[in-house]
Amino acid sequence: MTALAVQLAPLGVLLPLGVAFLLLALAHWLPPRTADVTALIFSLILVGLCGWLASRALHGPIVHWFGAWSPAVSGKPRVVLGIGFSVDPASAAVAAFCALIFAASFVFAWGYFDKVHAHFHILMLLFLAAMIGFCFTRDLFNLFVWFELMSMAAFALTAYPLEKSSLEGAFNFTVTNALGSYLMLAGVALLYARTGTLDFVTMGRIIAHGAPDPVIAGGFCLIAAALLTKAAIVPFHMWLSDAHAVAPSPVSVIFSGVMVGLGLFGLLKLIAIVFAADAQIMALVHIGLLWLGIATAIVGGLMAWAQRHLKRLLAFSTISHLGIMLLAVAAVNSTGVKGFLLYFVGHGLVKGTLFMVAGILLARFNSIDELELYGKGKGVWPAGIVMGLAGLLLGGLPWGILHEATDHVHKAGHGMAPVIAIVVGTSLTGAAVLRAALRIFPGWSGVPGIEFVSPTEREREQQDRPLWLMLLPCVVLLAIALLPPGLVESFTHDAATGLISKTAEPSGGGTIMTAIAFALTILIPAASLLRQRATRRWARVAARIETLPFRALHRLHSGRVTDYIVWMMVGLAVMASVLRLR
Amino acid sequence: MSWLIGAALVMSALSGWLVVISRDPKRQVFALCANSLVLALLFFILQAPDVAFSEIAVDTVVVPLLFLIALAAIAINEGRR
Amino acid sequence: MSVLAWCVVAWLLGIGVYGMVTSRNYVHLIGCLSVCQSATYVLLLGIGFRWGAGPPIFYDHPPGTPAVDPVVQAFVLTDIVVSAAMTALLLAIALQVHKKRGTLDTQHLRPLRPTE
Amino acid sequence: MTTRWRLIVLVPVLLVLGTAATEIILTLPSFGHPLTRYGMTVNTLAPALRNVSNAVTSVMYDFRGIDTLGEESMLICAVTAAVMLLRGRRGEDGNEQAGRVSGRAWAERSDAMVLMCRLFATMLFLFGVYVVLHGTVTPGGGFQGGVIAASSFTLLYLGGGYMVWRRMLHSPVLVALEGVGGLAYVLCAAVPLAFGYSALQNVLPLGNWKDLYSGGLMVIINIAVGIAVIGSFAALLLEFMEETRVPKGPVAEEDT
Repeated sequence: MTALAVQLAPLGVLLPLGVAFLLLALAHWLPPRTADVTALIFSLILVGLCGWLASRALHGPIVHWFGAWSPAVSGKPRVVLGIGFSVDPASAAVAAFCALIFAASFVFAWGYFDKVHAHFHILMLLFLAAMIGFCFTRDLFNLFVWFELMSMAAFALTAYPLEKSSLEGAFNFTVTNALGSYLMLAGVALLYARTGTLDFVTMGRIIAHGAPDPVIAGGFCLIAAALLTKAAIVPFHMWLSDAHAVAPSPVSVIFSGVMVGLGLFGLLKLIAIVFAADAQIMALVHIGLLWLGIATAIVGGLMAWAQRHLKRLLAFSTISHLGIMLLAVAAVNSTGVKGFLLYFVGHGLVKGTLFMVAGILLARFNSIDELELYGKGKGVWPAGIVMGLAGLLLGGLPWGILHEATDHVHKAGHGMAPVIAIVVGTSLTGAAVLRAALRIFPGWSGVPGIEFVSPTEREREQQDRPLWLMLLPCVVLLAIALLPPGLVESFTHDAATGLISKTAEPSGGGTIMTAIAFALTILIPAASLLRQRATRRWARVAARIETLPFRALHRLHSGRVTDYIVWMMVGLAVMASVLRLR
Repeated sequence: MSWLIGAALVMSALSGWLVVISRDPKRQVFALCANSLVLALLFFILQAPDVAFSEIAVDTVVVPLLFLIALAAIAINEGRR
Repeated sequence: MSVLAWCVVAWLLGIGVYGMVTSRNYVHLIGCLSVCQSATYVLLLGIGFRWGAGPPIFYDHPPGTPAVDPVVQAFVLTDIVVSAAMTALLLAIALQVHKKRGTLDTQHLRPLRPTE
Repeated sequence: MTTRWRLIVLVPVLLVLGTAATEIILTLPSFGHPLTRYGMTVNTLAPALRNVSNAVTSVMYDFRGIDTLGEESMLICAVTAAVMLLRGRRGEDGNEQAGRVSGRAWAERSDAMVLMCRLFATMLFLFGVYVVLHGTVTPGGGFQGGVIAASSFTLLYLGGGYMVWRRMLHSPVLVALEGVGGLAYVLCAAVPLAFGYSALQNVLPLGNWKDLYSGGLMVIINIAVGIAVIGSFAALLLEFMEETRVPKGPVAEEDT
């Protein structure tokens, strides 16, 4: 059986690539709907394949050497001639989850993209292949190649609607991420210059035996900068709110559901396999990445609360939750990994659902603006229930995968500041989604606060799609998110310890904190929806003071790509200084 | 040999600077061309004929051509507005 | 001499970033991005270079003669194609932006906000 | 932020990064004395293992073949994207009329010019094919040769003008070339799997040293890449050129 698994591992990449190229070759002559059906079938096949590989890999990682260039061929120690795919349970599970979200997105996008010859499906399949390759590979340059392919497909899909904002959003996305990937390439080059190898495991061994070295630290910083750019961590995060807000909804599902989280997963794998033995880099991870995560969780939460454009709101909530995931990564212990894996899945499911609801609203009412949609959602109340439930889950409803994940992140343990950041992030994002849901569906109101002045625009999406077809994938994803997490307990445990064996010191856990976060999730929108117009003098002053930090944040998120590049450099300098000051 | 490499490196640094300070895109295209020619030369000197070959084919011919076409299309759009 | 190559790499990266940050035109910005990219070419080839070695192509000289690192050259080849593809994509986006907005000024182009 | 503010933030940041870079520069292996064991091993082993004289090609298409598959996918992805973006609502057909920049002179082409362009286009195309085919022996290969061959088409445009160009290049065919090239590469990777070998494992006879057929599977992959690159760059040029055309009649209303 293991031999079969080794033989099938490369198919995770070859299958979607082959299908994409076949569709491309025949694009001009294909009957309509063929691409839809093919893409859906093959993404489901990949769910099965990767899931099966995950179960096989529990007995030990499945390693496939391309071209049979296993390390033994070179006849020298520490020289690996070829590229290997190394499938551990965590990677395979993440890959399977990516394929699942793609399948859901294909169902949701049914009939969305009629106009052009299967271009959407070709790009999506290339995207999926890149993600699976990114999860499986054990070669640093190969990781860069899949990372870059992933970016390229993402850039194109963002610009797909060819509207003003989507083009500018795609431009910002492309420039920032392209710069990030050049930094990553420079980092790969530095590591190769020092270690003379690209294989993760061999490189990890060489680094473990070497002395602290600025070249290796610099290489790590550059690679981390690229992965953090993809994962939208403050201050590399600016592009995300532009890109996710303007991409077509089925694409936003992929972006927020899996793509950004994959950046962190790649970082986690690199830290665990390659850099775990380097003391200065681990210090950077424990201090620098931890504080970046805290900042991200809080900034994302505040910005999410201050939005009226629903997809932009969801984009900022994604940023906030990525900050929480980064906290799990920065803990570098098996509890943290467990928390990260569960969070990746739980958040992906919930956020995928929410973007689909946003897509339904967009398709039905030609608008995505919370204030414009006020009370219009009554006709599609099932979507309202889904959205409300998803908002509660996001805000820490004590049930389901996401709650279990948050609990693990708390347990991974690292003091008070991260705990507060988690509470602020979850409660504000959950509250923002609930506020929007309550305004749009039952039509509750309250004077709009800071969200009134946030950027927005009219949008359009393909309309004549049946409601049930769009609701089906939402409901399925939400149902999976509500499954009791005990089902995958032993699997996640094995998968996490497969990456990092060190466990966290037992700590109190976050039951009280999750309760507080959930209470805030309910209370904040309630307070906001009961708000009256500020007439008294002191009330007006208070309202102005309340909006001040939000206005400052709005100004920082200016939408100009030139500013974004400055902030990326600031982030890089912060990492360099943390390394220096340690 | 050593001075040749040094000269090529300095030239590539200068031509990169030239690309950046040519604020007018029409001039910048030519700076880009010059930059990639210098780079191709550097690659030849660094014993990388394969790379120099593709640098010449891609970055001195095709990419500037794409830039020029894009600029032409932009100029035509301007005229039609 | 031994640090000149690395200094050029840092210079190209820095100057590219400076150019992008001060750019007022999308097309100019794309050009600056490719300067950043060229820094990675020089870095990679510099890493693989070896004094007194020939090219890793054993046509004129027999296998076994000292040659520079072929792996980094393969990387740079990949890189060049990637950058060309990226440039084409960015130019296509810039063209469409100009069609829709009528300007390419980085200061005025902000998604989801009306043109100033 | 305005440019001034950006620079105020950027300058200290670049100073910090500059000091970090200095530290890295001073500790990097000195220029010309690489520590890259991997590349050196490839140089000593590749000629014997693969019977090809171009070690770079053997790295690209054999040792690190899956990288190159990813790279080719990236190229195809970007070209598909650019084609999709540029076409927009225009569709597959071209516009009728050449766009003009006002105030620019326009000259008729002479017959000699047309003839020379056609001759040179043919020669350049053949040269591209030559470079592709000799990829395993001398500098060059699928990527370089493919780009050269694709750029020969622009000479057709220069000589014959738009109508000739449109008649000779059909975008569905070019896109199909891309797809077929990519598919051939994927099959090269997948077919050995079916027979119990590793993906991309070179099971064909290795051929003769310095021969056009040397390196086994590499030769096929090289040609597949060449086909895909010709298709993609030609498609790219075609769609970009189309941008300089305008629809006939009054100015179309763009929704601004």
